[in-house]
Amino acid sequence: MSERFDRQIKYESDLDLNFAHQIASFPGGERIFDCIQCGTCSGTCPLSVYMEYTPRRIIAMTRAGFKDEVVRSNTIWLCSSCYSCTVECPKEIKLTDIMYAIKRQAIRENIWPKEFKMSPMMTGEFFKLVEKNGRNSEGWLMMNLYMKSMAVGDALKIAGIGMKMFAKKRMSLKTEKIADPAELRKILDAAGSEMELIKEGAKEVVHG
Amino acid sequence: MTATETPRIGVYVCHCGINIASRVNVKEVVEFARGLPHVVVASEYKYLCSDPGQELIRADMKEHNLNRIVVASCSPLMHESTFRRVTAEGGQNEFLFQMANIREHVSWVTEDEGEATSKSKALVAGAVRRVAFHEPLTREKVPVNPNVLVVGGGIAGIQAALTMADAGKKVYLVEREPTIGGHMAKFDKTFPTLDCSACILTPKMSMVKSHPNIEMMTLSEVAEVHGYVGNFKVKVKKNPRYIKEDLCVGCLECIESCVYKEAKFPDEYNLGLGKRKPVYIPFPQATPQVVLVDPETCLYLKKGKCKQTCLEACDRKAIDFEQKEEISELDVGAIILATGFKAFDPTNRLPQYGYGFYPEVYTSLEIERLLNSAGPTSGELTTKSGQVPQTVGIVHCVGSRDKKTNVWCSRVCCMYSLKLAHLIEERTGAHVYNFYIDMRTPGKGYEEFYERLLQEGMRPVRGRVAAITDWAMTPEEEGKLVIRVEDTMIGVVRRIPVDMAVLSVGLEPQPDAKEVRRRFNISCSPEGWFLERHPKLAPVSTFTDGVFLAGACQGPKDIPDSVAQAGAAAAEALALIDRGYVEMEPNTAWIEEELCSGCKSCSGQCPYNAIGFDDEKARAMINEALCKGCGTCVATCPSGAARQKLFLDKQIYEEIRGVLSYV
Amino acid sequence: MSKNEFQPKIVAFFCNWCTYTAADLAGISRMKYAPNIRVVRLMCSGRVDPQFILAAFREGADGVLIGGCHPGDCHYQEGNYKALRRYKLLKQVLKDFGIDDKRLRLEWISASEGDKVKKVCNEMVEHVRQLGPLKLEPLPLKESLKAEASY
Amino acid sequence: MKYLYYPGCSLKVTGKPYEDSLLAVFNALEEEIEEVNDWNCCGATAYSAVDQMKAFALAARNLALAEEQGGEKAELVAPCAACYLVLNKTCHSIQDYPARVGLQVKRALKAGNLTYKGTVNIRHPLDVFANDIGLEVIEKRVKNKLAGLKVACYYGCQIVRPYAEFDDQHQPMTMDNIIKALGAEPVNWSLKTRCCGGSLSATVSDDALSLSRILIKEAKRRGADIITTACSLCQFNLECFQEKLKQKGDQPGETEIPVAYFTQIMGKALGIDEAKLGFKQSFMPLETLF
Ligand SMILES: Cc1cc2nc3c(=O)[nH]c(=O)nc-3n(C[C@H](O)[C@H](O)[C@H](O)COP(=O)(O)OP(=O)(O)OC[C@H]3O[C@@H](n4cnc5c(N)ncnc54)[C@H](O)[C@@H]3O)c2cc1C
Ligand SMILES: Cc1cc2nc3c(=O)[nH]c(=O)nc-3n(C[C@H](O)[C@H](O)[C@H](O)COP(=O)(O)OP(=O)(O)OC[C@H]3O[C@@H](n4cnc5c(N)ncnc54)[C@H](O)[C@@H]3O)c2cc1C
Ligand code: SF4
Ligand code: SF4
Ligand code: SF4
Ligand code: SF4
Ligand code: SF4
Ligand code: SF4
Ligand code: SF4
Ligand code: SF4
Repeated sequence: MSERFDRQIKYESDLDLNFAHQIASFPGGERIFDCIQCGTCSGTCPLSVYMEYTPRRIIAMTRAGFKDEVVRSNTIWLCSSCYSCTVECPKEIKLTDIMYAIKRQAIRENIWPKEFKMSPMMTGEFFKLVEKNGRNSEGWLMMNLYMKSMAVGDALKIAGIGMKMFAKKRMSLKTEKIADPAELRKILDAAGSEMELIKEGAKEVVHG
Repeated sequence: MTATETPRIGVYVCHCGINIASRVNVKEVVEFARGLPHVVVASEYKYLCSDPGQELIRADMKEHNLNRIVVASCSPLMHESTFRRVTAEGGQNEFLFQMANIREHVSWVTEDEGEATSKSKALVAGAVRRVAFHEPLTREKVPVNPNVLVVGGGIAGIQAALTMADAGKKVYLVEREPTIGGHMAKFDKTFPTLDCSACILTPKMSMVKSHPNIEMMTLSEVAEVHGYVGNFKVKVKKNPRYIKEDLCVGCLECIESCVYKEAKFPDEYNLGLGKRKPVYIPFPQATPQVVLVDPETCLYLKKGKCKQTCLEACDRKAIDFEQKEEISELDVGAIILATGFKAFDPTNRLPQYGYGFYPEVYTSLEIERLLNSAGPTSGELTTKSGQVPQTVGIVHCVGSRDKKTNVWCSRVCCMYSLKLAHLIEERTGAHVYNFYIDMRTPGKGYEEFYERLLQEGMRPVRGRVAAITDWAMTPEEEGKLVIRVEDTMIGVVRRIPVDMAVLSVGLEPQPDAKEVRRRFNISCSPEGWFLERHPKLAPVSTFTDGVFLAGACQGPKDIPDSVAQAGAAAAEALALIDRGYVEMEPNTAWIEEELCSGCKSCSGQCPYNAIGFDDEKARAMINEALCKGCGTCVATCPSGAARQKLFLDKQIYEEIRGVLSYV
Repeated sequence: MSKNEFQPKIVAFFCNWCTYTAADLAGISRMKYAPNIRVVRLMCSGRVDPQFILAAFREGADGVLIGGCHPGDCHYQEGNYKALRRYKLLKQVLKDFGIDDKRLRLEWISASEGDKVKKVCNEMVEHVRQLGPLKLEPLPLKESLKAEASY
Repeated sequence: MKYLYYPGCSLKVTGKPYEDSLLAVFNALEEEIEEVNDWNCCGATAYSAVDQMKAFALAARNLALAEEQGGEKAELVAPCAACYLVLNKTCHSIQDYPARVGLQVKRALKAGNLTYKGTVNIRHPLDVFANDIGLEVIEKRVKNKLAGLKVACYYGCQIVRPYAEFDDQHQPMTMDNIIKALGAEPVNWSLKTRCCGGSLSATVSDDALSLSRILIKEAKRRGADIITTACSLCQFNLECFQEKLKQKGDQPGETEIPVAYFTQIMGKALGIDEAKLGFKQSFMPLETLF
């Protein structure tokens, strides 16, 4: 049997029933339990056409504890943070923030669909660059990214645009920097880890 | 008994099943009560308002010779009258009674048992101390005027008016539009039976018109309300129709011969979908079947210059351009409000649906008019470009179940959307989609109607429409409206091109609901739905005695429910009238002559001009027939001469001491 | 809330038509709020004699709350305006007596605002808790009332 | 009033013409504007995906700097949509989640010897032009009326939602009204705020491309001569990938249209020298349009 068919049914023991509460405890996640599964978010989402699970399903699955499926899905990486879902949701659920929260979970767990390796990579590069210099240098970011992730041919095709950008003086390899990046790092360190905050958050009364 | 007799107080603490007992330690409260001054008996019971509970009190009164009763249970607004009656049945004056509210104000709002018990004790102490100072009072009986006022001539108002008129009461029906009928008159068919709306309604409308006991006042609004239960004085303002209603026979000759050869003004009754002339009739079965002239568009009324061909055409000489606004005064004993609802207007409020932007997006109400054989297209449904639509999308929950518009479910739109789907399919052969979040069909025959639609091939898509747009992705979509929605049953987003989109708009309170409720001195929810006294105990009463509610003004409701509620409101009004009198709460004020210094501080305070001044004696005096018992003058009097029954200063001081005497 | 925190006693004068009904609604809706409020029902906020408030303070209240219908909504047309006027005067008087005028609060709460009852009561209790127990010099009292109050 | 200016990383490079034209227009309208000293990257969308707290702290440093420089009630102009959104979101979150965000941000800033009282007002240049300076003033200053030019105003997703209050989220009109004031004709279309895929163009470029295609085709279908944007990422995305769309098989002309910043168009109408407006830096010639 099991060679030909995978088990589709879910037992409660397969699921992480605490996952939704964890998501709900992040700023922005608090209304996740209000969802009426109307699908407005999916309908309005410009990227839902490509998504493995529509935003509505992400909410339903998160609520039901399908954590593995959710953090592994391509949905969170396709989300472009356009906030359409957030403004259209009739229950005022901040879906974009929930997508972020799940994305962070995926990055923490180091999982993502392989065709999306670019996204966490770009995010990581960006993060490093800003941590180092306080500013992003778009030229460098692009270069790093394409060198690391793309087949040479692809890189060249994109580079076509890149070269043109350089020619038009709209791309440069000059490093942008703030005066004292170390000071900024102090701020970032002091901001602390968000996992600690989840505990505090449970106490906070959310307005509106 | 007299006030000087030593108080012998009985205290009764109610469990209310577990409503009180689960949070308040009732035994402890009873124990505590036993120790309070003048308390002779204190006991507890599971349900004090039940028959055995009442009997317990009555029996104790006899056995222990009690002359004061305190019940600690629910809100006095719930059962004060019950226990006053019990006190009277036990042989004492009904006002030698006081209630402590340990349910609504304690057990239901307090987390901690200890705190709830303490608070209960404090409230009981307050009541016990207060009741010791109660005095026997008598109620005044005031005769009730047997006439009734019904405001709003929709199906609810019509039903209430007919019921009361059939019972022989004189009914004034005030409707602000030129015709009665309300929303129902606009529909072609009604769910779930698909009866013809006109076939049910128009006979009722003409019955109203011809009923000897009903005085129908259209184009009229209530301007002022004075008085109180049994004796309201109401001012009604009637706007000029420019037609003598009693002369006009509805031959429509005047319309025919108006100087405007073509109907060119948007017709309000048809939501602008049709055109009318300055002189017109809203629809052929309008009641009264009388034309009206619109002062905004009639040349004569607006500019003072017109050949007035209408005048010549009328051989009944019914047209009267001299008509002015008229005020009439009515005396009535009871009032029924049936002012209905307003359909949600999606203009600018849900721009993603493109209403007012794309011509082929309609509201459901507009479609009702287009499907109506008496409507602007005689029941023919075509797009604005004159085509018969081949696909139609009906969008549910427009302006409902949405925190950004209205949070409530409007309750009727799922069903009327199914009705419209059926009618559209029947008239045009179009494929009809219904886009819904949940299909709400709870009612007799409603689920069966849904099943029928499914069998007829209606295309259901479970998903709230995200947007209606006009940009095409495929050749099939060119020139059409595209509905973008997640088919949540499948979990994919679909784009569905349609020729016509119908927005199933929800129900909202009337925009002037807040002014109206103020005029009638009743309450409403923050949104504007009129507030019933209690959803189960008194669903058609309000907090103002003698004012009742019927129909959708109280909350979204379909026609069967509106009619049922109208019947209930009529029954309540009839019960009031047929009793013939109301017993007034004896909480009026009076002046203790010897104490009055004649300072007149009180006289300006009374909103009802109940306070006069006896110049000879240089003393104030209160006309108790006019006093409504607010107590404002009492609070003002520096000499303690003004006093209020049931709310004597000493009673209140004792209550204050009592509630503060414990923790 | 911890047990050994100061538990203020607050007397609330609620009008029958709006605020008392709203408090009932809070109950029907099972909203939980601080237990320190003791409601005295009057027909109208206009009935609140300033002497009641002084008496409440004298008898041990740490705070007094008055609840009436919103302006324009008074069941008796304008009793709430009268209440407002007296309230403003009284605030001044309280200051003269050395009582922090935050111990007295007036709120308009309509029959449908159960949630506002909860909010106002909680806030009031919190404010008064911060002020601490009221310590009073003996208050002046109307002669005529002394007799009645000496029961 | 003196405005503070937060350029963000992209206005210094990819969006250079946006910066140049924006400052030139402020200048022409005689409004003072001054760059925030030592500003840092706002964090864009990527930062929130790694650590929400650090994202807020990063953005808040700019708010603190602005408050320091501009005093209380500083008006901070953020032209890039992502910056505008992130800064706005940070302000809102500090207020809406006083414990989890407000307190944490305070603590973090303290480590960098900064404080933030919460008084900075984040403004988009569209809002400033239309609502502070006013359409009448702009109209009066127009030197070259742009009669006959049909413009598709594209706002992108992040300017009008979810925090901005100056315009409607579905059918915004601010840019349209400015364009009208310049004498040009804004076309009526319904995709003004539909996502162009900007933040995805580097990572999942194929999908992002199809989003831009939808926008460009629809703008052309409505008869637009030019698309105008108010965000450097949108501009880049809509303009620079047109070539790639052709490689993917789009017919010549099918998805070709000039894409300019609204400030470039304003600058042109106000009579500013094209050299100061970065016209030369466009992929598709702008000069011929006017
Ligand atoms: C599109 C649509 C389709 C529907 N289809 C159905 C259906 O098929 N079956 C069904 O059961 N229900 C249907 N309903 C619901 C139905 O309309 C209501 O149940 C019904 O109309 C309620 O009746 P009413 O008398 O309470 O209110 P209304 O019909 O709104 O009547 C109120 C009347 O009061 C008048 N009025 C208002 N304010 C004042 C004032 N201040 N002074 C004087 N007069 C005033 C108004 O002019 C109006 O005539 C539908 C609703 C909609 C929107
Ligand atoms: C499990 C459950 C939970 C519910 N919860 C709620 C709720 O929370 N809120 C709510 O609003 N509604 C609730 N309801 C619905 C509620 O029960 C009904 O609305 C309500 O009981 C209807 O009242 P009734 O008087 O019409 O009928 P019933 O309560 O059925 O009363 C009919 C009475 O008539 C008597 N009788 C029957 N035939 C005869 C005869 N031939 N001769 C003499 N006497 C006869 C019966 O013995 C009975 O006493 C619930 C229903 C169920 C089943
Ligand atoms: S729009 Fe909101 S309520 Fe509807 S499915 Fe999405 S998250 Fe749930
Ligand atoms: S924010 Fe993400 S999930 Fe939401 S609509 Fe935009 S792309 Fe889709
Ligand atoms: S008297 Fe009131 S509290 Fe007691 S059982 Fe009846 S309803 Fe419940
Ligand atoms: S006003 Fe005269 S002409 Fe006109 S409908 Fe009435 S009776 Fe006929
Ligand atoms: S007065 Fe003239 S415009 Fe007015 S209804 Fe008569 S004919 Fe028509
Ligand atoms: S009745 Fe149906 S369509 Fe109307 S609001 Fe409720 S669920 Fe939506
Ligand atoms: S109690 Fe109120 S109504 Fe009665 S006389 Fe005094 S002020 Fe007038
Ligand atoms: S206020 Fe009191 S003392 Fe003065 S006139 Fe009125 S009743 Fe008499």
